[in-house]
Amino acid sequence: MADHDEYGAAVDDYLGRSYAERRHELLERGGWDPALASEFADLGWYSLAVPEEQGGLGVPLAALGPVFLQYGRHLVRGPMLEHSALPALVPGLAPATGARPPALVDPGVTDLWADDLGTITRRGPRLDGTVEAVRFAAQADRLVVVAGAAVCLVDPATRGVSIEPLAGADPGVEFARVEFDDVEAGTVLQDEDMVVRLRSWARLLLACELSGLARGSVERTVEHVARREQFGRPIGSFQAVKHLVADMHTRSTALENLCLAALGDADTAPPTELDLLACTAKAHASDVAVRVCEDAIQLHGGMGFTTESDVSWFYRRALALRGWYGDPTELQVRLGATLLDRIEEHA
Amino acid sequence: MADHDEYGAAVDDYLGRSYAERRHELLERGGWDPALASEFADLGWYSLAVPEEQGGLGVPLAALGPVFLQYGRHLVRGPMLEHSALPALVPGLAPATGARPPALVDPGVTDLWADDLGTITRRGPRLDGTVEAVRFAAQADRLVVVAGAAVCLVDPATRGVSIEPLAGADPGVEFARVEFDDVEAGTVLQDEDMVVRLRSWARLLLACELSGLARGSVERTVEHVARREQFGRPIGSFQAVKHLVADMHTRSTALENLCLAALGDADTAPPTELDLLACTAKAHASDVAVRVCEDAIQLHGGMGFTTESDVSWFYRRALALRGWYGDPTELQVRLGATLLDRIEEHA
Amino acid sequence: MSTVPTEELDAFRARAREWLAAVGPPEVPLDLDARFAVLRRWQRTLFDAGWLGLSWSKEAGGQALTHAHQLVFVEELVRARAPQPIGLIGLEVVGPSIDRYGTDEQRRDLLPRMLSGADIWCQGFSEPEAGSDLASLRTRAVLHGDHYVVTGQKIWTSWAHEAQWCALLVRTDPSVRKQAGISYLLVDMSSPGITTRPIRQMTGDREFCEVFLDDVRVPRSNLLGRENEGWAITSHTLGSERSGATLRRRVELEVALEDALGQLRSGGIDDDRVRAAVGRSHIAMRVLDAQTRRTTDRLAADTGPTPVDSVDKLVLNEAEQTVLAEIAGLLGPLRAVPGARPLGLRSDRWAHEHLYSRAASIYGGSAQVQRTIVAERLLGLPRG
Amino acid sequence: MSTVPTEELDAFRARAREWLAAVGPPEVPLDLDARFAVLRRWQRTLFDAGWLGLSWSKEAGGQALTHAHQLVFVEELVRARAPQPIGLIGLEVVGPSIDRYGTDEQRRDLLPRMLSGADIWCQGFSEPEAGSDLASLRTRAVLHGDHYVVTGQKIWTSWAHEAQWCALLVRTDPSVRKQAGISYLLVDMSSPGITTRPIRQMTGDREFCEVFLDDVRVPRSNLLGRENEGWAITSHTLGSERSGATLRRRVELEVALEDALGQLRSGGIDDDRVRAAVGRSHIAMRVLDAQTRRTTDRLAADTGPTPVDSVDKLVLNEAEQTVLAEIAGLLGPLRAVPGARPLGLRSDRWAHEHLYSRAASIYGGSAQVQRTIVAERLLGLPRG
Repeated sequence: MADHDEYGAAVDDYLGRSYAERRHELLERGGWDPALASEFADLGWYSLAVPEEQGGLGVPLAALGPVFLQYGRHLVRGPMLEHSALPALVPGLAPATGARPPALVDPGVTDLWADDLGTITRRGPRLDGTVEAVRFAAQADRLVVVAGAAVCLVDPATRGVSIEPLAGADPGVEFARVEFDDVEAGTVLQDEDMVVRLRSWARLLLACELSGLARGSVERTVEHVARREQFGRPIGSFQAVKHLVADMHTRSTALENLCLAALGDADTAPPTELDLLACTAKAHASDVAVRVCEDAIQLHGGMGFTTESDVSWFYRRALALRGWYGDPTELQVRLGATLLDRIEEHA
Repeated sequence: MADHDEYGAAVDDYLGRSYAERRHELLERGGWDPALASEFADLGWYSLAVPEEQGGLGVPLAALGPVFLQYGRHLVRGPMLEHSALPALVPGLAPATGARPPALVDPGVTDLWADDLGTITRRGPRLDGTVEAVRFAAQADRLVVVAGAAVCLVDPATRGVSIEPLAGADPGVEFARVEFDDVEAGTVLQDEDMVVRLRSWARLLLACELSGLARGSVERTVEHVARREQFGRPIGSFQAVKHLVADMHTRSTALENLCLAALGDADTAPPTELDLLACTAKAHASDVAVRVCEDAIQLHGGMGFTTESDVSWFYRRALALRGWYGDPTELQVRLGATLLDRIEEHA
Repeated sequence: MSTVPTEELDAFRARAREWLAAVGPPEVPLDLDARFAVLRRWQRTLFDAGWLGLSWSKEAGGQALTHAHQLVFVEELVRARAPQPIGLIGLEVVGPSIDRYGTDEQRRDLLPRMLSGADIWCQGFSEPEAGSDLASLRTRAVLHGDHYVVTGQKIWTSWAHEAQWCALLVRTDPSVRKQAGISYLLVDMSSPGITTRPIRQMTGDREFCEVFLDDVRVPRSNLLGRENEGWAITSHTLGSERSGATLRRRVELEVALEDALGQLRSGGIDDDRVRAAVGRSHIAMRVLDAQTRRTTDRLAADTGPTPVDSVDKLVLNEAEQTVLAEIAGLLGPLRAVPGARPLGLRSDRWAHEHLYSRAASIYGGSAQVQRTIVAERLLGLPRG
Repeated sequence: MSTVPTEELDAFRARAREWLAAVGPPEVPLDLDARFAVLRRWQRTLFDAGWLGLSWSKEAGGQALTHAHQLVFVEELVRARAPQPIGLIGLEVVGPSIDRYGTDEQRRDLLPRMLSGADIWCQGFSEPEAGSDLASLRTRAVLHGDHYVVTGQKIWTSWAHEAQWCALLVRTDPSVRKQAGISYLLVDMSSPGITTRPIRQMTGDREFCEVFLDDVRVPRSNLLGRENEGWAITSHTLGSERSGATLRRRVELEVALEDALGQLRSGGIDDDRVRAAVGRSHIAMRVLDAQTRRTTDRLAADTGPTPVDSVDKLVLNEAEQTVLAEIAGLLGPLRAVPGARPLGLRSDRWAHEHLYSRAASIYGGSAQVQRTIVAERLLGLPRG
């Protein structure tokens, strides 16, 4: 991965210089901001992994990992996953020409809550069904729809498509309900592996984003406990505080290493392995990020509980992303099922 | 419960005076010792809850709770549960006349591991089947057999009964495998409520014993960290150690209160409520005792890991008892199922 | 508490339940100002019907019943899914201290208006630099003639922007050991020099404020107890706050879990994971219930603050955070969609309650502070 | 490590695997003395076939290959379910320090015999009163002519009762700061004045000993490095021990999890709880695997001891304790019955491995010590 760190570093540098002071104001306004999306597009962030023949930089998808780590660490909002990953993964889906992202209409975000999320059925080129929560569907200019083993491209203006914006609790994301009533799909790609790839890369990049949220929380906490004084000394000099911070750092570092290792293996992994790598990273990232953020709030005291602190925003984002593409428990069950069903491969 | 504390206090007093120095030597020799069983019988400990007409003291079963707490706290080994609770619960089962206990042959010790533990089937007065692990069956002079909704009394010398002693990993208990091949049951009590009561009181008293194991571990740890010096001062003056010990104490105290509250409610509870109380106490006791013992070993350092320390014995007993009559996870599922199936009772 | 016959309490409970069912609790609006107004009217309704100040003396405007009656009514209020009266800080925290340490005049002038909701009280204890270490507070009060002149800053003061009165801790003698120089003032919030700023919490709520005091004049007669002896009253106040809050919170959690169970039943889910989560929540609730039986005993015996309160607080934290994390864990990906009903659960409600539960280990003495108290004062471990 | 071509390592791995399959690893007896004898013969077998001291110099009796070869062989040994050679303390802990800090004579006399298993080494570092605070050790060595005379007590010394040599830390200057007065002696265990006492662990194992030293005479030529400069060698020794042990432990855990999966598959269980436990174990293993890739990089770069080692140690603890607690958690009530096969799992094996895992957060620097190192040296938090 070392050779891809340059992209993460460049993104870190830019965000440190020109996003930090707008961060709270932007987050207060919700997940969508066309000006911000255009700004990132102009910086070329969305086209990193887009194939060169489509005008992108053509770097491997794994290179997006360190970038998403920075998105988490800087609390970047907006359709980063949609803008960066979908055009890189779906042949025929051109990169965005304006600020508007593609959206991923996928009932496969979850197993346990499948009934709550809805289904899409396909007969030939016609689509029916509902997905109760789709990220950025109301802002999207193209819909990437997963229907069984097929991926379909749908113009949101097509007859029979209805998109209803919803109130959302992820400060970085806008949600909408998407309903298809006998909708004609523009392009139908019959490719089961692509479905696995879409979901796996969503998991991997969300894991990186969660890892960045954890890292950001640790950094704020280290600063805070070194500065904040109670009982006449910095609270970071109290051993119980030190040990909590040390555990936060250790967990966050181990998570980063897990994500980077998974990305390193993912580019060349066959679908089953890719799915295992991605489920593993996402499950662990969800657990660790939420836990680290909770410790960060605890060590910030009352101020950590207010929207004036970054750690409250890290936490709310981590909670919102935790269940997206698999909450930890359902992924654990899924991993266990895959591993137990396997024929033993080692002598 | 306050009025029953006298029995716990008396047992505590005796054990503190005349068991503490034999403890390790006795535990090294396994779970069964006829001399010790006779000693406790002579003290009247087994007959506390036995009805007066059978020569017992006739105190409520709940009074055994504080006593079992002391058994755990002092690492008492032997068939305390069998000797104390079975004659009090099963009509027609006279208290032991010698050291030999009755044994409870019950395939209902577990749900998830039911296939591993075996089954007993009954046709009329005839019993068939196997239970792979029965506490103190090889030492028992009577078998209390749970077969479906019936409780049967079987003389272990009856034709068709085979009892095979097993190596065991609970330092306080002996195990045996019990097999019935067309065995004639001496007495058959058709009483579903009695099956619930047997299992519930086993759970409640094991919960108290586990609570005592936790309490003992906390006490040893407080003594140890106040005395043991590293870096020029008692390790109990380090804040991280203090906080760990405070959590151990808090968890252990809350567990004791849970057990005492459950006992207080149990004597008069109808079967479904009794089952809920008992499953709740046992599930929590198993979790807390194991966790507190682990922290105790951690704070004892290398010495805690040797058989020369009490905390290693507390831990091994807690681990062995954890899964007996329901490990925490299976009890959690069972509790949830009962509660979700209930018709809402509150307006 | 054991002195009140069970039958009397049962009859009292039945009356309360009947009254609450008949009056119909108000809907609580989301908007903060509207909420304040509704809850203040609700306090008046409760007061007029004689349900407030149950354990307070008649002179204070109360009913001269017992703590046991008070607890029963709190339980019934929560069970009826009725909101608390808006003046809770006065009713549960400040009032008992004024009743105990106040002059006859203070009791007579302040307590009846506190009960009726005519006066809403807030509590100015914490400061930006004095949180866990409350005794290091720096807000200064200097006596000029018959007035104290107060300057400083407070934080985490609920409803300060709406309150008429504030129970304010100030430093009157900076020359002595920090607990020794603290006094307890009763401050009219309309006094010149007071400004407030609400702080938004991550739950979206804004009832906490910062309070800035700039040469605020407080009559000497508004000193509660004696000068420089405010710390003992503070301990009493915090003790009342903790036991009262623990007992109320227990019932609130019990009701929350019942509501969640009802919603899950309506969702008709058949999954061991859901069952296990419900099982763990139930266990946590029973642990809290068993622990608060002890708290109730201590309240009845009026033992006053003890380090055992810290054990209670830690048990409450853990129960609260366990129950609400387990329920919120069942929202899955739809936690991010407030209008959704995953597995039958109301996403907005449980996400909010779960966030709120994270504050349990911070406010009223952080978990870290409680652990140190347990280790040093209860277990006798050497001070570091 | 990046300097060794992948093809070369792959070929080496294939050779190792082939040899191990052909030679057939020995069964390890439960009896301690019998076990020692078998494992010592096994060391000789490995040595004769050229598999030991892979990264050591030819003069030291080694093969002059790289750390990478060494790691590959360790992996294959574990994967073949073969035991480690008995002299692991010498091979992984003491040997590298003698190779680096020893005189030519020490290297030539001691290392080849250490490799072949002719000499078994033990490590006398910890003392009853010097555990986490190792530098407070009190075993005294006083120079009389050309001998040190050593008196004191050591603990947690593996195989001391069977060893020929001991790497012993002693205090040679009690007048200076505690790290500064420590020396590193190489002690013949047959010297008069040494007695040992095995300590039984809760796992039932007895390989740890107490060692009592009573006026033991050690030739001055057996000083490793310079007098009073033993602490730097200690750090090097502990560093080698940690990275080596971490990497081997990773493979052992990977193999353990594979074995557990195989047993569960044979048990044919169909339950989400079992699946979730397997999923959590797998995640913990992958976390450890990712972390040890970093450790391997540092070993290859020979960065020496760093506070990052403490992060590795904490990650290893957690992974080890998670994996083995999850597997042992599937034994249920039959954990107490060693002969049982609940859900297909061997009860005795997993109960033993689970108990052993509890020591992971104690030995080699307790989790508490590691956290303090991370907080102070890595994150720069102020010393208390």
